[in-house]
Amino acid sequence: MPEFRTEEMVLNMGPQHPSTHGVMRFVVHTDGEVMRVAKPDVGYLHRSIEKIAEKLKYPQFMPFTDRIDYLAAMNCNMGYAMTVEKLAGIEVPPRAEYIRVIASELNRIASHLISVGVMGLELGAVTPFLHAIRERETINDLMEELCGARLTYNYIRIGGVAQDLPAGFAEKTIEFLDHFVPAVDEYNRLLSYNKIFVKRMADVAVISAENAVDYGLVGPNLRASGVKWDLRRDEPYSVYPQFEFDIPVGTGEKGQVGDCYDRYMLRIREMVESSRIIKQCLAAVPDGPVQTKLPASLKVPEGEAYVRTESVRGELGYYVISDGSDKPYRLRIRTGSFSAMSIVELTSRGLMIADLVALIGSLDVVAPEIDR
Amino acid sequence: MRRYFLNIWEAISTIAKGMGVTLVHFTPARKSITIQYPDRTPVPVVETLPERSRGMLTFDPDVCDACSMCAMTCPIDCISIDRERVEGAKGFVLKRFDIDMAKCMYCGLCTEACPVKPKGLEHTREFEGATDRMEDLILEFIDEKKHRELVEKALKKAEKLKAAQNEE
Amino acid sequence: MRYFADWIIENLEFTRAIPSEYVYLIIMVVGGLLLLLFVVPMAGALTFVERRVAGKMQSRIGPNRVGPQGIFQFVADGVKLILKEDIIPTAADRRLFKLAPYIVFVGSFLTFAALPFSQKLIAADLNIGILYIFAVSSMVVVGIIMSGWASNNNLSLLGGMRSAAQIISYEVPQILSVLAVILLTGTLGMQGTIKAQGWAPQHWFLFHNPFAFIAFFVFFISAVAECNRIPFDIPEAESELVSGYNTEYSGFRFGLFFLAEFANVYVISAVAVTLFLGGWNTPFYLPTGIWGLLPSAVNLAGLITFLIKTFVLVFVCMWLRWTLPRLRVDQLMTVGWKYMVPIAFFNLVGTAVWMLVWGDKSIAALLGG
Amino acid sequence: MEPAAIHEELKSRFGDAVMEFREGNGDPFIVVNGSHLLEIAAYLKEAQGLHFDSLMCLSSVDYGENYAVVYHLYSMQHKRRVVLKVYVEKADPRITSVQSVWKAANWHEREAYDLMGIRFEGHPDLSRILLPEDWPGHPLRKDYVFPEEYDGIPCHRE
Repeated sequence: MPEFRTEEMVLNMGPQHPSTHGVMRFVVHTDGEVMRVAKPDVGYLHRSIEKIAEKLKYPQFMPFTDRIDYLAAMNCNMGYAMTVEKLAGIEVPPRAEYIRVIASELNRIASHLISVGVMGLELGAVTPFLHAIRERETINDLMEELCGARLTYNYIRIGGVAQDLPAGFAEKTIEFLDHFVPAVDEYNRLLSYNKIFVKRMADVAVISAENAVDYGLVGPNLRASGVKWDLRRDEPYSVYPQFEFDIPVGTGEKGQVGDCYDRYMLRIREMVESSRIIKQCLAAVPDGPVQTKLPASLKVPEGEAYVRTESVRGELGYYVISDGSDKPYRLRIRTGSFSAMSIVELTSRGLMIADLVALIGSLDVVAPEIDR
Repeated sequence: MRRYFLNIWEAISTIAKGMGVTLVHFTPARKSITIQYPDRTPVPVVETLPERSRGMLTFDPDVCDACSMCAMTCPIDCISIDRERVEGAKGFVLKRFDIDMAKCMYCGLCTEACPVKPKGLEHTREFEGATDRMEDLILEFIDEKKHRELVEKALKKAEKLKAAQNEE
Repeated sequence: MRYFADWIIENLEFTRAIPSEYVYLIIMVVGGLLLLLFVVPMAGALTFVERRVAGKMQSRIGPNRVGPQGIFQFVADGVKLILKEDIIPTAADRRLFKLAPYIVFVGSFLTFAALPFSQKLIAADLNIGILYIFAVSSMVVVGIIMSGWASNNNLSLLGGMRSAAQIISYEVPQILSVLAVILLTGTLGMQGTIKAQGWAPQHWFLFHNPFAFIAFFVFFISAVAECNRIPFDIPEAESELVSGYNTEYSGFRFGLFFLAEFANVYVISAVAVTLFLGGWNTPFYLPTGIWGLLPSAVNLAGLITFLIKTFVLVFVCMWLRWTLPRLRVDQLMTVGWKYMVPIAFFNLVGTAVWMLVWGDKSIAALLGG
Repeated sequence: MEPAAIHEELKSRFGDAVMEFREGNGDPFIVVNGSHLLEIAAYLKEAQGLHFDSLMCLSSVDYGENYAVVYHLYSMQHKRRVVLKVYVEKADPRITSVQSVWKAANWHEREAYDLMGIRFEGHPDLSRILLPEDWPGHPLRKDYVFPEEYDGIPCHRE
C-alpha cells in the first residue's frame, strides 16, 4: 500500500479578521479542522506609549493611559495615578478615592459586557452582543455625565479626580444597577446556559492553575483556572478593603476548571460583584475635596516604584523610574492581555479552528493593551 | 443512556428559554433603544449631551490673558500660540491662536489649565466636526483684525491703569 | 402548469391551430419565468424581513429608510450588488469560480417547480415530487464545494469541505423523517401528500401520531442544517472562516449566493408545510359547492394559506438564527449522526408499527372514535 | 521576609554574585550579577520560604552608561515581592534568559530584546515581537533617533 501523506495547511487568521479583537494575526498550522499550533503575531497596534511617556510631563501622560486599554480606560488612569502618587508621596482625598472606585468598577462592568457579548458573537450569536452593548450604553452615558467622554475618559488625576460627581449621578447609577442585575439573568437565559454555547465552551482550551501562574496570567483568566487571586483583596489598595464582595473563581461547573466556559462565567459573576461594590461605595462616599493641590510643575523625587492594580484584564502594573525631573525617566506598563496572549501558543495545540476563536474570546485580550 | 436523553432535554429546554428572550424582544413589550442619528431625532443630539461633554474646543480671545498655559499643558502640542509684547501695555497680546482639531484628542487638560475665569478655552458639546479637508480642522481664532483689536484693548487697559495709578 | 395548459387548449380557440406540444412548451417557459419573477423578489424581500426581525430582536430598528418602512431596501441592495465590481481573484480557477454561483442558485430555484402553492398552482405536479426536490436541492452542495475550491483560498476551501460533510450528514435524517410521511400517504407526489391531510390542524401529519410529530422536528432541524443557517452555519462561520466559501465573491455572484440562501429557506419551509402542516389546506372549511365559491377563489385562499404557513416557518428560521450560537464542526456531526439519525430511524419504525396497529388512523381519529 | 532579609539570604548563598541592596524612594531592589542570574532565579522560585512563583514584570532600562533588566517577582503563597536588577554592559548587552524558570518571561524578554536590544541567551525564539522584523534600531534606547521613513513610508505627518 502506498504511503498516504497529508500536507499541513497554514491558515492566516488576521490581521484583519472578524474575531481578532483589534488587529493581530495568528499563523494557524492545521491538519484539516484540528490545529497543530496557532502562533500569535502581535504588534500591529504598537504606539510606543512607553517611549512617549519619557517625553511628557507626569500629568500630561494621563490621556495616553486611556489608550493602553480603551475598554478599561478608567482602570488604566487609576493605576498610573497611584504609581506617581506613591513615588511623589501625594495624599489622595478620601472622596476622590471613593469616586475612583465607583468609576473604575462601572468601567469594569462596561468592559466585561463587551467581553461576554463578544463571546457570543465569536460563536455566531449576534443578538447577545447587541443586548450587552445596550446595557453598556447606559454606562457610557453615565461616564459621559461624569467626565465628558464615553471611551477615553482621562478622568482620574494625580492626586484625585478631575471633577466631582455630577448632580443626580448616584441616583442614576443605582437606577441602572437595579435594572442591570435582572438583565444579567436574562442574558444568562439567552446565552450562558444555552446548550450549544455550553458545548462550545466547556472543556475547551483548559488552562491549568500551574500553567496560569507560570505564564503570568492575571485577573479573570487566572481566577478561572481556580486560583483565588484578586489584587483588590490580596494586595488591597484604595478603599477596597472597606467593601464586602466575593471573588468568583472557576469551578468547572460545566466541564473542567480553567476552560473557556469558566472564564466566561467568571466575568458574568464579576459584573454582579462589581455592582455590589458600586452600591456600597455610593452609600459611603464622604464629603470633601476631590483633588489635592499640586505644584504647577510636578517634580517627582528620584526613585522607582512598581504599582499594580486589578484592572479589568487583571494585573495592570506601572513601573516608573524617576530621575527627579518632571518627566518619567522610564515607564514600563505590564498588561494582562500581553501575558494572556503568550499562553495561546501552548493552549491552542490540538484544538479545532473554531475553538481558537472561543479561546481568544474567553481570554478577553484587547490588542492595544498587548502592543501598547 | 440517561445522559443521552438528558442532552436532548437540555438542548430543547435551554434553546426554548433563549428563544423566549428573543421573542419578548420581538414583541412591542421592548422598545428599540437606538436613535436615528442624525436626522430623525426629536432634538439634535448635541443638545442631549451632558454639560461636561468634551467636544470641539472653543476659544474666547477677549477673556484670554495670553499666558499660554494651555499650549504648555497640551500633551500633543495641538495648540499653537504666537504672542507679542506691545509697547506701552502690560503682558502679552495674542497674535495667533490656532488649535489643530485633527490632532486634538479631547483630553480636556488644556481647559483645566486655563487660569482665567470664566475660562478662555473650553470644550463645547459640538462633536460633528467632519470635513473633507484636513486644513479645515485647524481652527484659527485670531486674524489680523482681531489682533489689532486686542492690541488697542491692551493699550486702553494700560492707559486706564496708568490713570488709576496717577489718581492715587 | 399542466392544468393551465389543458385549460388554455380547451378554452382558447386560436391555440387549436398550434400543435399542443408547442403550447405546453410555451406554457412551461412562461411558468418558469413567472416562478423566477416570484422567487427573486421574494428571496430579496426575505433579506429585508430578516434584517428587520433581527433589528427588533436586538433592540434596534433595522433598515427603514428606503421606501415606506424601508421595504425597498432589498431593491437598493440588489442594485448595489449588480453594479458592484465583479472581482475574480487572480489565483482562482476562473471557470469554476464563475460557474459555482449559478449552480447554487439553479439548485435551489429548480425545487420551486415542484412546490404546490395551491390546489392548481404548481409548475409540475410530478408523481415523484418529494424525491425530485431532495435530489435537486442536493445540487447546491456541488456548487458550494466548487466555489470553495475555485476561490483558491484556505478559508473558502475549509468552508466548502465543511459544507459537503454537513449536507451529506443531514440528508440522511431528513430523508428518513420524510419516509415516515411517505409511509402514511403512500405517495411521493406533493399534491397527493397535501390531499392526504385534512383542513384542520388535527388532520395534519404533524399531529397524526407522536412519531410524525417528532419527525417534523427532525426534518425541520435537518433542513435548517442543509440551508447552512445558524446554528448550523459552519460553512460560512463568519467569525472563523470569514464567510467561508463565499469570501472571495463580490457583486452579482455574491448576490446569487445570497438569493439562493433565502430561496432555500423558503423551500425548506414550504416542503415542511407540505409534508407536515397540511400545505394549502385552509385551516377552516371552505365548501366549494354550497357557498358557490369559484374554483379560482378557492385557489387563491389556498395560495394565501400556503404562503402564510410558509412564512411562519421562515420566521422560525430567522428567530433561531438570531437566538443561537453556532455548533462546532465535530459537534455538528455528533448531532447529525448520534442524535438525528437514530431518532429518525426510531420514528420510521414507530410509524410503521403505528400503521400495523391502527392503519392510517390519526390520533384525532382514534380519540374521536 | 522583607527584601533586606532576602538579600541577606541570597548573599550568604551566592556570595559575590549578589551585589548591593538599594533602598530609597519607592521600591527597594537587589542588584545581582548577570553571570549567576539563572541559579538565583531558580533558587528564588523553588526555595522553601521564598517561593517566588510569579514573575510580575520584566523591564529593561537604559541608564546611559549601561542597561538594566529589572525583574519584579512575587510570591503568591507568602504575598511578598522582591525586585532584582541586573546591569548589562552597553557595548554587548547580553544576559541569561529566565524563561526556563518563569514561562511568563518568554514574551517579556522578546519585548525587551525588541525595544531595548538586550540579547537573552538561551531564549528559544528571540525575535522581534512588537516591531516589524526589519525595523532598524531599538526605540526605547535613550540614544534612539526616530527614523524619517520606514520602507518608503514617511513616519511623520505632513
